[in-house]
Amino acid sequence: MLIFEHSRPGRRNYSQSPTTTAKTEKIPENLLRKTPPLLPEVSEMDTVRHYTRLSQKNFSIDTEFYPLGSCTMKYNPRACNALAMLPQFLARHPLAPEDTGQGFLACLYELQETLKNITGMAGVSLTPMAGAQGELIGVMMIRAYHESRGDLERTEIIVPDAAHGTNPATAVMCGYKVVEISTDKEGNVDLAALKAAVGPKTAGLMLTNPSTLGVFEKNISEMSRIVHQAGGLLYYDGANLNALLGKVKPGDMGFDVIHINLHKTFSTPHGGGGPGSAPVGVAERLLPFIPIPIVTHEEGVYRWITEKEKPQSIGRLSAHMGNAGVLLRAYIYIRLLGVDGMHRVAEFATLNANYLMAELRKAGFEIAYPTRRASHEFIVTLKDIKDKTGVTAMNLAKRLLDKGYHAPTTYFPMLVPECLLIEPAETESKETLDAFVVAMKEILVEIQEQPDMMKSAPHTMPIRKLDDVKAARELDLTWKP
Amino acid sequence: MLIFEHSRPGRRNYSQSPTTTAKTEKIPENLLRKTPPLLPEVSEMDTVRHYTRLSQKNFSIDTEFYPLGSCTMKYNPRACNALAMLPQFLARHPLAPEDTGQGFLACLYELQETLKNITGMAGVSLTPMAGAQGELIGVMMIRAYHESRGDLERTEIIVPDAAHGTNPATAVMCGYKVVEISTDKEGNVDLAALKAAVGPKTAGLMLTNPSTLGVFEKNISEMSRIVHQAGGLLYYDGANLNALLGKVKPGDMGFDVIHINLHKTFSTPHGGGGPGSAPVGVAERLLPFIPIPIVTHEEGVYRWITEKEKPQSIGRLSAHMGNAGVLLRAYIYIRLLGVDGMHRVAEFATLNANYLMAELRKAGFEIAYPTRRASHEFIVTLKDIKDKTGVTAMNLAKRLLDKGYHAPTTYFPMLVPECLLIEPAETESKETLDAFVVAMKEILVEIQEQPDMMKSAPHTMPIRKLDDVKAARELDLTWKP
Amino acid sequence: MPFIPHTDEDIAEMLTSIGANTIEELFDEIPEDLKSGRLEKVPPGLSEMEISRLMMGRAQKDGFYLNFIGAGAYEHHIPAAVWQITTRGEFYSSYTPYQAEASQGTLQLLYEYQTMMASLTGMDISNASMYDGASALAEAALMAVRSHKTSRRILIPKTIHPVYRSVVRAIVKNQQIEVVELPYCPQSGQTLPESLEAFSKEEFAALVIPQPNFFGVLEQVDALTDWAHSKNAFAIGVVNPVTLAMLTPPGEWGSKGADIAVGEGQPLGIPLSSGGPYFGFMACKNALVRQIPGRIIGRTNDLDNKPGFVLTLQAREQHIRRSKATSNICTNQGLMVTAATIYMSLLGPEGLRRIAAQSHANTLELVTQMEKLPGVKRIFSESLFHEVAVSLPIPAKSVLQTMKEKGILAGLDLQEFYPEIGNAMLVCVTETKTSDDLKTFVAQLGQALNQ
Amino acid sequence: MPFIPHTDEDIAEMLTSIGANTIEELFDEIPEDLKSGRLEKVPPGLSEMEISRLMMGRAQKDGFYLNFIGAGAYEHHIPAAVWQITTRGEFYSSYTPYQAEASQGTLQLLYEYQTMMASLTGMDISNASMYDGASALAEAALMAVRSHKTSRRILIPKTIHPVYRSVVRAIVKNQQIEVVELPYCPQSGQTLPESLEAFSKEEFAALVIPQPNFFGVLEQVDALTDWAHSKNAFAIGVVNPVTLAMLTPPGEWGSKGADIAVGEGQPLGIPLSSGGPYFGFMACKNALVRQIPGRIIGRTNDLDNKPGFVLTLQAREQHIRRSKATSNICTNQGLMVTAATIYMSLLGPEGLRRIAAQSHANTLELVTQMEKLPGVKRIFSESLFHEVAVSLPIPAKSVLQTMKEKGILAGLDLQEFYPEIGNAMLVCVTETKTSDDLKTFVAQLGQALNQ
Repeated sequence: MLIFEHSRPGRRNYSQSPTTTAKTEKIPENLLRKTPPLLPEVSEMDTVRHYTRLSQKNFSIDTEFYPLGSCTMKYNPRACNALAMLPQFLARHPLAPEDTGQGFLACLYELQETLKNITGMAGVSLTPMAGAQGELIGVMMIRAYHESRGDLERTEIIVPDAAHGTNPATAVMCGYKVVEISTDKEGNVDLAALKAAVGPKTAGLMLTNPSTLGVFEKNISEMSRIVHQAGGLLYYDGANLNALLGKVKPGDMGFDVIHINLHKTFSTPHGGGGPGSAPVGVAERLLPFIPIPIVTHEEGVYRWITEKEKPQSIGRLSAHMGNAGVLLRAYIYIRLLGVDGMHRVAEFATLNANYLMAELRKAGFEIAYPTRRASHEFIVTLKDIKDKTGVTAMNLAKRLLDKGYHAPTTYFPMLVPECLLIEPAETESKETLDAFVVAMKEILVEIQEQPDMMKSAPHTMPIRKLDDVKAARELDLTWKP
Repeated sequence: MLIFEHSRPGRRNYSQSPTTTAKTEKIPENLLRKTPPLLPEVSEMDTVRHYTRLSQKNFSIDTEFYPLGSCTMKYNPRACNALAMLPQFLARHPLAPEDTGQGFLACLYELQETLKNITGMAGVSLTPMAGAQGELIGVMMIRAYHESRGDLERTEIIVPDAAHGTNPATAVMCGYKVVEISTDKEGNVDLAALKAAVGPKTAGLMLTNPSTLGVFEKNISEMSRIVHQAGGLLYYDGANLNALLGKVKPGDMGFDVIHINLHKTFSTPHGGGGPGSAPVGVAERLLPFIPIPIVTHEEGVYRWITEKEKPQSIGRLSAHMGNAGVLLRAYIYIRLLGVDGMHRVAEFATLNANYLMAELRKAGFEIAYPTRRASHEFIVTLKDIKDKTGVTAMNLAKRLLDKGYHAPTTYFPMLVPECLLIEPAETESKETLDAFVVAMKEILVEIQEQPDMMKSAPHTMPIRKLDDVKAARELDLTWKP
Repeated sequence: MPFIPHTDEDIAEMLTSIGANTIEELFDEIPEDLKSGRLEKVPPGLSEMEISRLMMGRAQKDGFYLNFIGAGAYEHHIPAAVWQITTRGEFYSSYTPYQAEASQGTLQLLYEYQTMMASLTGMDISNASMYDGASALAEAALMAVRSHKTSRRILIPKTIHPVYRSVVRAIVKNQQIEVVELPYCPQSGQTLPESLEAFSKEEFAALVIPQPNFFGVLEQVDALTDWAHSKNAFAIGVVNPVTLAMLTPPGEWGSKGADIAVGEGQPLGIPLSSGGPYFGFMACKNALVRQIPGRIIGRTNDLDNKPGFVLTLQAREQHIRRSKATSNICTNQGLMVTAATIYMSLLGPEGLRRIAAQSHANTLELVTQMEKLPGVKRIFSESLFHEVAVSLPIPAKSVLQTMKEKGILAGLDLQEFYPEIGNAMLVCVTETKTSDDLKTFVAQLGQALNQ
Repeated sequence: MPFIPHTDEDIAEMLTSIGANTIEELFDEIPEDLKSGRLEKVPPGLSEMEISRLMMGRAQKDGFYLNFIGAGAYEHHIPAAVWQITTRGEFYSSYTPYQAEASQGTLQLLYEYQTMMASLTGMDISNASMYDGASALAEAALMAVRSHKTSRRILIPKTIHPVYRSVVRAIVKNQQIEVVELPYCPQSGQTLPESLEAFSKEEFAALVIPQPNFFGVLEQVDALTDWAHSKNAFAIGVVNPVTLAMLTPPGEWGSKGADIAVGEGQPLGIPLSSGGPYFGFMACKNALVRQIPGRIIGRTNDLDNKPGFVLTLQAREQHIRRSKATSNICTNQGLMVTAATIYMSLLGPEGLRRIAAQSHANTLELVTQMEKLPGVKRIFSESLFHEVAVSLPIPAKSVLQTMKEKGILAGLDLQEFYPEIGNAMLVCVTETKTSDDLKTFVAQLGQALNQ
């Protein structure tokens, strides 16, 4: 039932309606709304009941295990939420003077410094509001760099075929042509293809490491050399930083610019699809181009760096300070982890992934890159199963929902057929992983014994399999009375 | 799965463990615990996940309609919770000086004054921590009153047979003998029985009005005269005050002492069974005996009244100030309602009850007191249905759970066979009542067509019907490893 | 009409169905002379925005202090998860779990709570909570008398929280139960087993034993428990649950263990909140299970033999037994117990032990530093836990007043409850205080003494 | 090891299963020379208690002010229910709803949100949100250019939020899109339709129209929209959603209505929070549905023909279309939209109208009172909504500084963005201010001017 279906004309929440005083300016008639908007007219209780019930129809980290590759679904500490929502933080206006926000600015400054240290970059800007915006800003800086040198012929960005879809989309948004290069059998970027692709048109290479195939790009130093020698810059997509946290700094791998998905590695909430936050880090030569606002610190006083101090900056990408409250949550998380905790994140994310990979292999699943270590994630392919039984990766994913597990990422990266990209994250216990393996084994049996049941999964969710084609063909995007 | 079953030896939450410094006094060996207590050793995430999932197995006002007679399950405004949990209120120590709690004490003082006005009593004490403690305190004051006059022969408390079980239990806890009197066919106390029961041994009469039968005790003034003439006092059980709020003051009906269930009439949360809170109000002659602490107000300063100022007080019934945070919630609720809202509570609670009674009667249900107005609640009896089909009130109650409604109160009051005591409360909308009637009609059909299914209800809950007898016979009250 | 969803149309349709013309008509059974008319002193309604502003103003007025008062209510860090989960609507707004199938969340949680509390106290079973520590002790006294058959007398030491003693007195009084007080040793701060000699000829239903006692001092619980049992009296332990992570639980006191353990549950994740809501706990030996008041949850099976949870032993309770119930108690403190259970799960045995150990260490550190000030002395010689009574060269009242103005609530003036001790205050330090806090305390105390 | 649940036994068993001796061995594919060793600048870990103390201290340092700054972010009362529900774990910690069957809660809520926003803006459809208002405007510009085919030029008035103009410029720049600025009338504070005459020979993909504009002034939206359409350009409305409860929605501007509406969603229940997270909204006519960026939820049926909700039109998105996507946008601001949807449900059309009306009335009241002070004048003649630019006899900077010391943030200094206006500040009053607040403001302003 939609909230609108609880609505009755004339019903309202009195305690949420201020009394209005008479004073109004004569606003011209044509500027005044004729009919009220279609907002629900429901009681406060009905609102609370409706959305509480809706919430219960979601899977979430707080209720289920989410082995969702490339998404790093780890525990979101409740303290991060509570402390980022302290009333003074919530009440502060973004344009309030700096001296009314020294506590807030101190957190941001320390976050900048910590991220610099973790990534090995020379500067960090916290402004990007999501991974995709971090990428956009990163590539904008690459472009600004080349332009500042009068190097105007560089029109191409190289992207491996296994990359996240945002990488090529971003390059295009920055006016670049995308050159895709292939991956070898071991899951590494094909060095020969890279060598063939680089040249005077190369603005840069965008790369995730560990790659979306769940393996560490062994030739990264060589790749860095190739791209830099061609005059290009290296962009690090920080989507998989969790696998390397405290182990390898992107700066040390030769990257010139990086974005960091705080909602992955630093455990800010996914919130059903946002808000994200993706600070960018840059090497020395990109420092002049970094976007503002940035916090600086002089004699015990924190303040924003202004446009005037950064005349070559690519500018502002949000109306204020990006997703400030998300930054606070990441800051708190980092302070809770501390240096020791930070080093352990990658270790235990990697331990969990390799253990789960080993156990699933023993259970009879086919691992896509069996000769490689899993980083914090790995790929299972159901190609054989599909060929033999017709059961697809998607069918398996849906069946897992029935068993109380969120599905792994399916059909990504696209170059592995019928794939499941599985990332357990470090906050899950061995028992949870073991229980997941049991469920996967049950499914192997079900595939053999009840393939039809498998193909029509899920069976115990609030809703059965939905018709995506109808959704796209007969668009129903808003409710009509 | 129990939380203990997620536990592993040696696991702990580092962020919840303070570092310990070396300093310890030499505590004698025999005073030190030898084996650690059986608390779960689980991660923070597992705790969050376990209790979040558990919560989803509950019905609640925030998720379901609760037509639970005598319990007044109305909406618990979220603002009451948020504002009672402001950090300064939570942090304040109960023994902190009064001048560090003027804001808190102001709320309590105003709550006392408002409750006096609403109930028509001369004094109010906020200390009782639940309805049953309010009753205990009320009867203790009755006893203290008689004793103060040297009137020591009064050893009996009169209680109608329809009363809440707490009434007789309380009287006994105060050392009284209980005299039960009967109810007439119309649901009123049998006046003849009352007259026969009163006498020089009568300490008092405990009464709920409207009674637990859901009807207004028409002869209340006459009853008051009878009891008072016999030298007894009148005790008002405020469980059903919601039906009269802003309409009739218990003080005007002649009651000498009253308790008010804040978790009913003033919408403080039920919390799965507490904390309650039940201020007591007293008429002039009981003022000297009222329990402390009480807040008083002099020249803009609030302070506690001390033992010395109330030498005849029955004393203290809790270590501090009763359920202070519950009192704050009630205070906020009262301020949100305001005088107009207050008057409307009883009106709409009564409208909802009479409407639902009318609709269920039309649907074919038998009303226990068909000639009477419903107060805020009414009784349906399934005696006929049970005689014909074997389906009981309990079966119907369980079947309602399947349909997404909490069951009404069943088998209370005990004098109506196979009864359902139904109280919709004022915060439910007509559509919700209508949908409930539809469900009740469906059940009438199911009783005829599928009596066996009815008898084994519920069918869609997390668990099927539980074996109460086994629970009581083979006691399993704690988990053993 | 706040919180009332009825539209004018709804009202008209509903009245038609009922067959009434006005809502007022529905009150026609109430005699006119009883109707009260308009409430003259209830203020007009506020919007949520207005009441928010009002309450935030009052909260800010009350402010924050660095608190060193304990005396029965203890400031501990409460993990953020505790109340974020506890205030979920499904816990916050659910009713007493009478309908077991629709209440498995609350019921299972309470079963887990009972398990934790029974283990923490070393007892066989626990109920699902009482109102607070003081009333739990009163109920324990009643329970002992009910079970004892021959004596209606209870021995209570003066080292118990003075208000607990008042509450017990108030509650048991009307049942002709006599409360006898035991003196304490002014040197050790303990109830000396020797002091019991005076009562060796008399019969008692129970001896109450606090651990730690009101002064923060550890009692000789083994000797006291054994004395009670030698006299055929029940031993009732009154304990702080956080300290039980380190201290011997009542169930292991003496040769047979105490029979009943009660106490204030507040230290387990409940905010100080000017005194409530808190919760009392009560645990006991198996032999007493049918005498324990309050709700009890049991595990059983459903029709499919799947385990599930129900309220059990309801035959003891008022709604079944009426005047023959073990108590008139009807509610427990469900929501508080929800918080406490989550708190204990988050802490675990080692976390709770560290809370206790660090509170203990901080208290020792503070008293060591305080004693360097002239005229400040620890009063009692016996081991203390996380509270300490210190004597002062001037009245505590003025010291406390001066320190309050510096933002420090330094402790409780012992004058009111124990005038015989002289100038003294009771100071509590929990794990929430840093070494800087302790330094600030000592510095301010030094200044306050010099004024 | 905060948040890592592994026991030593677990680790040993897991390594055995993997066939490795140490965890470090799992990193053996990483060249040794890349390994970074210990992070030298990350501070040691804090317990939750310690970080709580630290953050509460910082929050208290920042304090509370009586705020009259608007300029794109507006202080409104947020009902307590909004964030208590929004921060429920099932909303807070859930992922993007790609698995529709396990995400019906979020998906249905977003469908409801789309319905509310489409109606509020008078448009046919809405996406499921953008990052913020500024970036939403930039995306609208890109969308207009994509749809227009022949022009890559966008007309933006100077009465738009100055930072929005910067953000648009930064984002569209690399796609060879030209941004042309329109002047405003210094008397009325509006973008005059007459000023468009200068551009009558040129081609534009879109004209951007703010309502109310940055000065709080109402623009002549009908004439501007019709001009755009007469030039075959798209009309993009930039609106404040709260004001739409009273003002004509973009979909009804001029004879055909604007084509795209965007804006900052923050006023709908999102706290100010020093600037974020907020959310942008974007709604448009049906004709543009396949050009809109971001997530869109559609209603469809399941195998049993029961209605359900899914992410739809994913063929526009980067994870399917990669370099051919309508945008690189991947996340929306899901949690913020959750809050906004609950906010709009709690307020309803009448509640939201009253918020708007009372904000408007309060602003008029304040400006009336302010104008009684010598040298204080409302700058622009045209109707305003809930913000007002006032000229001051002395630099705004010093006035703001003085009032800040009294706990009042009186407004925004217009000097930086509009130096041509002289000594002036932009003041916003919402429904949160009482008449006492307004009196305090005027009294303090009077004093500040006399210093």
